[in-house]
Amino acid sequence: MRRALVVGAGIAGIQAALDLAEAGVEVVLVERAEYVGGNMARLDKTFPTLDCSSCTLTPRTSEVGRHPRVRLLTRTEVEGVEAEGTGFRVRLRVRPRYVDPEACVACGRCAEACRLAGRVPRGFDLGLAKGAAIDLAFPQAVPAAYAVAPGRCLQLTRGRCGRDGPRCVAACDVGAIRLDEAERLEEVRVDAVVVAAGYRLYRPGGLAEGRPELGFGRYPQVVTNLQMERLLSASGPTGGEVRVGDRTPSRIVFLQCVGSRDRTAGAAHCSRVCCMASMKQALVLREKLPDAAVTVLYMDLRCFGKGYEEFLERAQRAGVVVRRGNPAEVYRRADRVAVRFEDTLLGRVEELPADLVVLAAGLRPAEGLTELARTVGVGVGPDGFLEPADRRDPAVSARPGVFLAGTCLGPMDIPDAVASGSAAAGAALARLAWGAGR
Amino acid sequence: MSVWVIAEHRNGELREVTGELVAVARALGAGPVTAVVLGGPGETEAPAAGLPAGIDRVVRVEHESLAGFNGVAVAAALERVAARERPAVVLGAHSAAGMDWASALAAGLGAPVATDVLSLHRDDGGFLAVRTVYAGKLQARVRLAQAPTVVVTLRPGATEAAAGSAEVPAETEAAEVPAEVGRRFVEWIQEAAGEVDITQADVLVSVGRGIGDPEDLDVARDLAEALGATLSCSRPVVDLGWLPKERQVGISGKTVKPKVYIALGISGAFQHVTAMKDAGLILAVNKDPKAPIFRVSHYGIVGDLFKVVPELTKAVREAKG
Amino acid sequence: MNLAVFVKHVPDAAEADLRIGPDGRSVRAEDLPFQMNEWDRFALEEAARLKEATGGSLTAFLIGPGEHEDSLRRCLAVGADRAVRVWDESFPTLGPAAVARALAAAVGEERFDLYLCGAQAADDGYAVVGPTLAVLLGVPWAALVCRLELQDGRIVCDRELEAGWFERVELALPALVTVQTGINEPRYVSILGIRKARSKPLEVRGLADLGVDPDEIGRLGALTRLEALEPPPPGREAEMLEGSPAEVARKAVAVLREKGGVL
Amino acid sequence: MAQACSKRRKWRGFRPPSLLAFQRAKAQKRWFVGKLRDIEGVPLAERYELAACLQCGRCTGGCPVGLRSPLNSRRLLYEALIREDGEVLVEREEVWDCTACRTCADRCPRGLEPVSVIREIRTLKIEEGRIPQTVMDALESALKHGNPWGRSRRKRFAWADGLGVPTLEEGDEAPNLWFVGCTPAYDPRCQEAARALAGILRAAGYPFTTLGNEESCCGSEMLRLGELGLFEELAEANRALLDEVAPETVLTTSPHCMNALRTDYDPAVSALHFSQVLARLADEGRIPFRREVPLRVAFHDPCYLGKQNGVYEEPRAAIAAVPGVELVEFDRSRERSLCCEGGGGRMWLEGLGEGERNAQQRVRTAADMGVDAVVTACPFCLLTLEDARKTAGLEDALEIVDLAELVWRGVEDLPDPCGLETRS
Repeated sequence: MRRALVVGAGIAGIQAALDLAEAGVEVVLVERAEYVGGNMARLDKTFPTLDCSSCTLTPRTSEVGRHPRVRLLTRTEVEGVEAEGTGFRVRLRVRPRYVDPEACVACGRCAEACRLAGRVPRGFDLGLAKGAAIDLAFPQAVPAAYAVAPGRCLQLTRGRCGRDGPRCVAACDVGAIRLDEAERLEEVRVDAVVVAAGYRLYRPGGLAEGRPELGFGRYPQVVTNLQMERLLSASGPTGGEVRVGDRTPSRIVFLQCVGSRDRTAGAAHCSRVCCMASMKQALVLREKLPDAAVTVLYMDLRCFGKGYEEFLERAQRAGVVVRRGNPAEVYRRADRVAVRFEDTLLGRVEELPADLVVLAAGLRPAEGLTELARTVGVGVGPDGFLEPADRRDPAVSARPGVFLAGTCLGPMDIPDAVASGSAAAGAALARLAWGAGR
Repeated sequence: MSVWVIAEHRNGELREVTGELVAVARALGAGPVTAVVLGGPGETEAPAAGLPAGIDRVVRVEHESLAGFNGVAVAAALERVAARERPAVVLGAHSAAGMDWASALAAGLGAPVATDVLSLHRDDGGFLAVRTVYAGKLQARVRLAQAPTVVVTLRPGATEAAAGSAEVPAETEAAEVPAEVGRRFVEWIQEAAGEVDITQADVLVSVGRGIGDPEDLDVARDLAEALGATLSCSRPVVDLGWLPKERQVGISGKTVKPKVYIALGISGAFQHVTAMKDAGLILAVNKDPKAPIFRVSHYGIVGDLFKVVPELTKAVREAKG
Repeated sequence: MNLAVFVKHVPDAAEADLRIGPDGRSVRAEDLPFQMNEWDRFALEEAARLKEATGGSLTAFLIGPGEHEDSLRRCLAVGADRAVRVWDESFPTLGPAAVARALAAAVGEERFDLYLCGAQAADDGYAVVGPTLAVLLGVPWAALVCRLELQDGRIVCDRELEAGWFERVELALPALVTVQTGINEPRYVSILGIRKARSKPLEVRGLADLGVDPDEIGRLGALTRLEALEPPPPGREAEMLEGSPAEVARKAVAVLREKGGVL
Repeated sequence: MAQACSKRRKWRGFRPPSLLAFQRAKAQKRWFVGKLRDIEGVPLAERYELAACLQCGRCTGGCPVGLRSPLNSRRLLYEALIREDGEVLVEREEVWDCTACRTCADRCPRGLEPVSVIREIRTLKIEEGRIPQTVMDALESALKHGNPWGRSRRKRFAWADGLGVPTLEEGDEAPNLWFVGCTPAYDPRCQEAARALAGILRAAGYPFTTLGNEESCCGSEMLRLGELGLFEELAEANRALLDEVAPETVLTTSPHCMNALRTDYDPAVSALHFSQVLARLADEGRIPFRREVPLRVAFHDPCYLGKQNGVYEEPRAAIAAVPGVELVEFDRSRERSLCCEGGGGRMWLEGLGEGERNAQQRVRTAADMGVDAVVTACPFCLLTLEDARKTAGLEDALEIVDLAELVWRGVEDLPDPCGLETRS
C-alpha cells in the first residue's frame, strides 16, 4: 500500500488527507496543535452563505479522526524529509500531550481540579477567556481528549504541583493523565508529502510588526477579526453574546487592511479574505445588535468570489456603513475609543467614536513556515508563503513528490482552501498511481 | 546774498512747514529772506497771502507746467531763476514735495545739497547741516562745500515756525519753464475715511514692526481693550497689510495728540515720531534700549513686549477692578 | 519694456548697537549684518513685476565693493537679466551727488524706458540719488511713488504725500521713479535662486571703464562732506521702568493713573 | 595640555563666523543635502515613488492638523502623481500648515514620505518667492543674523550673562560641546530652561563648552520650510565650527537641532539630546539632588525626540531621578504622542486651521488627568504648551516645565539659576 504524509490538519490538510484515504492511500496526518481543524475551528459562520462554520468542518474533523487509513499525530512536527527511492523517509518529533487520547473520555474533571483553573489564557479563544493548564480546545475537538499546556502546568514547569501533587491526576477516573510522558522521535516512510501548514494572523499590537497606534493590547475595546469570531461564536467565551467588559457595544468600527498591503508592517500582499470576513461579521452584528452602528473602514473592497458582491450589497442594505479610508490611529476618548481616519471620498478627517474596534488583521505565513519549507525542500516566495514550481499549478512544488495545499500558499478563503486540499491530493494520487512523474 | 524759502502749498493752502523754513532762514543771518511761491496759473496767490512774518520779499512764479506743485517743473523753474539771482541758500522742506524737487534743483545747479536737516549753521567754512542717519540712531554733521548756492531741506517739525503775516507785496517772476516737462499733475487724492478716527482718541495703543506676526496684534488689542484705547500703528504694519492705513500714525498717515500714547515695538523713525511726539504722556515698550522712540517718550520699558504687555493688560484690568 | 533698477547694500541697524569708528565719521561695519536697502527691495519687486508683465529686460545697478554683490545677486535672482557693479578705490567717501553721477555713467549710452530706485536709503537717508540721477539722465521723475500703472507709453503714478494725501501724476517715458515702501509685497529670494543667478552676467566697472574723470567724482563727492558722527542728543530722557514684567506693569499702571489720568 | 594651548590660540582673535565658516566650507567645496541637489529636475512623483501610493488616507488620518486644516497630504500626493503641471500644487497655501512631525511617513503603509513632498511644494513656493511674510522674516533673519528670531548675532550668548558658561572664544577646552540653539538663546521663556541646564551641567561636574555667539541656527526649520539653500549655508557654517572643535559629544537643547545634526547634516553629527545626557548623569549619581520636588507630572514627547529619533526612555529616566516627582503617562504618549504643532516652521506660521489647537487639547487633557505640570524637553513644545495653557485659562491649574527646569528644581530651589556663582 502507498502512504502519504500530510503536514497540517486545517481544512486544507484534512481535505487532502480524506481524499487520499478515500482513494486507498494510507495517510499520516501530522498537526502541530493538539486538535485538528486549524483556524477554521475558531470561526462562527462562513461567507457568503452565513453557514455555520462547524457544520462544514465537524463532519470532516470527526471523519479524519476515525478514518481507518488516517493516522493522526497531534503536537507533531516534521524534523526531516530525506529522499529514499521514489519516496521519502520522514522524521517526526512527537511532543507529549500528557494525556492518553485513547483513554481520555473528555469528562473535564481534570480541568476543574487544576490549581490554575480559570487563570490560564485560552489559546483557542485568543486570550478572550481563561481556563486551566489542562484543557480541551473546544467541545467538538478531535481528538476528543484533553491536553496539558507544558509551559503552564505547575508540575511540568516547577516539578511539583502543590503539596499533594497534581490534582488533575487525582481527579481523572480513567487514569488518562501521563505527566511523565516524554517526547519521542518517529520515522515514517511515505511516497508523497502534502504540505498544508496554514497561516497565522498578523499581530497588530507589538512594535515588532508595527501599528502600535491602533491600540491593540492597550484598549479592551480593540480586538482582531479572529477574536471577533470567538465573540460571535455560540461556543465562544461569551456564548455568542457580543460585549466589551460589561457593555454591549453600540458603535462598532471595522478597520480593514491591518497588516495587509502594508510594506512597513512586513506584508505587501492583500489578505483576500478580510473584506468578506468583516462584511460577514458586520452583517451578523447588525442582526444581533440592531441598535448598534456598524461601520467598515476600507481601503478597497475586494469582493471577487461567487456571490461576494451580492453579499456586500446585502450587508449595506442591512445598515452596515461602508466608508473609504484606512484609519491612522485609535485613542482613548472618555470611556470609549476614537478612530481617527480620513474619509478619502469626502477628503475629510474625522474621529469616529467606538466602543468596539475590530482590526481586520491580515494573513501571514505560519510560524516556522520557512524552516518547514527548508525541511521539506520547497521554495518560499518573497511574501514568505510557499512557492509552487509554477504558479499556474499551485498544488505542485518544485520538489517531486511534495505537494502544497491551503493558506501556506498564500491567503485564500475556505472554498479555495478545500479545493486546494483536493487538488494537492489529486496531484499526489497521480504520482502514487504511476509511481513517478511529478 | 539772500536766503530763499520755497513756500510749500497743496491744494491751494500754504503748508505749515513754510513757517519753520522762514524761522530757520531768518536765524541763519545769511541775508534777506525771499519766499518763492511756485504753482500753476492762479495757484500762488492764496499761498502767498498766507506767508508768515520775517520775509523780506515774495516772488510768485506761475506756469502751466507748475500746476499741482509739479516737482520736475519746480526744479526746472527754480534752477533758471536761481542761476540768475544766485541765492546763498535755497531752503525747502524735507517733505514729499521737497524730496521731489530739492535734489534735482541741486543737480541742475551743481550745488551741494543736504536733506532732512535738523539744524543748519553758518560759520567760516560755510554751511554745516546736522541730520540723523541710521533711522535716528546716530547724528551726522555734514559740511556743505563753499558754493554760490546750497540747497537744504529741513525736517518738518524740527523748528518752531515763524508766526505772523508777511505783508510784503509779491513780485511776479516770469517762469522760464519748458511747456512740456514730461510730467503732468493729474489730481490730489485723499485717503478714504475709515471706520475709526485715531486723531480723536484720548488713548492710543500703537504697534510697530516689533510685533512679528499679525496674530500678535491680539496682545495689543487686549491692552487697548483693557484701557478703553484705540489701536494704531506705525508704517511697516500698514505696509505689511496687517492694519488699514487709517490706523497709521506718521507723516504720511495721521498726526495725533492723545492724552496717552503707548508705543509697542515701535523703533521711533522720525516720520512716526513727528506725528505723535506731542502726546500728553508717551510710554514706550521696546526690546532695544537704544531705540530712538525712548528719546521722545516720558516713560520707557526695555523688554519683550509679549512678556510685558500681557502683564500690563492684567495690571490695568486689576486697577480698573 | 526695458527697465533699470538701482539698489544699495546697507547695514541693518535695526537691532544693532552702532559703534562709531576711530575716524569719528564711520560706523564699524564689521559688527553689522548687511542687506539690500529696504526701499530698494520694493523698487526691485516693482521692476520685476513690470518686466514679467511687459516682457523686455531688467538691468540692476549698484555702487559698492565686492561684498555688496549680494544685493545684485538678489536682483538677478528676482529676474534681472544682468547686473552692473561700479566700484573704485576712491568711492568710500562718495556723497549722494557723486553716487548719482557714477550711476548715470554706468547707464552710459544705454537707454531704458523706466528707471526705478528706492525713495531713500536706510543708512544715510538722503533721498537724493533718485531725482539727481533723473536730472543727469535727462528724464522726468516722480519721487515717493506708492502706486504705478502703465498706460500706453506713459506711466501713471501715485505719490505718497503727508497726512493721508496722494498726488496722481503722469510721466512720459522714459522716466525715473523713486519707490516708497508698501507699493507691493516683495517676494522672497531663496538661496538656491541666488545661486542659480550666478550664471547671469554681473559686470564690474571702474571709473576708467565708465570714462568718468575721477576729479569730477571727487568734486561731486566734496559737495557734502560728512564731518562727524555722534550719538544723538539725549532728547526727552525717558524714565525707564525696570524690574520683572509684573513689576514694570505695576509701575506703568501707576504712571498711567497719576500722569496720564486714564485709570 | 600642549594641544589645549594650541587650540586656545586658534580660538582667540576670532574672525566673523560667517566669513570664517563660509570660506572654509567653500574652499572644501562641500555641500550638504547633496542628494536633494542631484535629483533636481526629477518629477516629484518619481522622486518620491508616488506611484506606490494606495490613497489609503493613513497619512491624512494621522496628520496632527488633519481635523482642523485643509492640508490633505493624500490629495497632494495624488495630484503630484496625476498632474503634469506642478502649478496646481504650488497654489496650495495649506502646505504651510504641516508641522513636519513625520507622523504621515510613519503611518504610510508603503513607506512613502508625504512630509517630504509637502516640503518640496514649500520649496517650489520659496523658489517662486510666494511665502508668508512671517516666514520670509524668519528666513531672512536666519541668513542675516544666524537665527530666525530677528535678533542680533552679537546678542546670541546674552542668555548666559553672569552664568559663567564657557565659550570657545574664551579659549575653553572641553570634550563636550553644548549646541544651545536659537530659541533657547533668544526666547525669554526658553532661556530659563537653558539657564537651568547650565546649572545642572555645572553642578554635575559635566565639562562642556559652547560656541557662544559663533553658533548659527542649525537650519532644521529652514530645511523644513523648504529653504534648502539656506539650510546648506547654515549647516556649512556650523559644520566648519564643529570640524574645528571636533568635540567628543555634541549635546543639544532642542530635539530639532539634534535631529538636524543627526539626520540632515552630511556627514552626520552624532548629537545627543540633553535628556540623554541628564539620564546618564542621573544614572551615574552625578546630579547632586538636594530637594524634593513634590509634583505629579506627565511627560509630553516631542515629535523630533520621540517619533523621529526614538528617544523615549531617557527623559522619563531623568524625570524619575528627581526626588519626589511622580510621573504619569498621557494616553497618547511615546510613538502615539500628539504633536504640539510647533515644528516644520510653524513657530512662524499661524496655520489656516480653526478650532482648538493640539497644544490646547494637550493641556486640557493634562488638567483632566490631575497633574501639576506637563514636562517637555523641546523649546517649541515649551512655547506652544505655555501659550495653550494661557489660552485655555489653565494658568493656575497647570505648570509647563522644561525637563531641565524640573531637574534643576531638585538641585537648587531657585526657579532661575541666575544665582550661580560667576566664574572669575
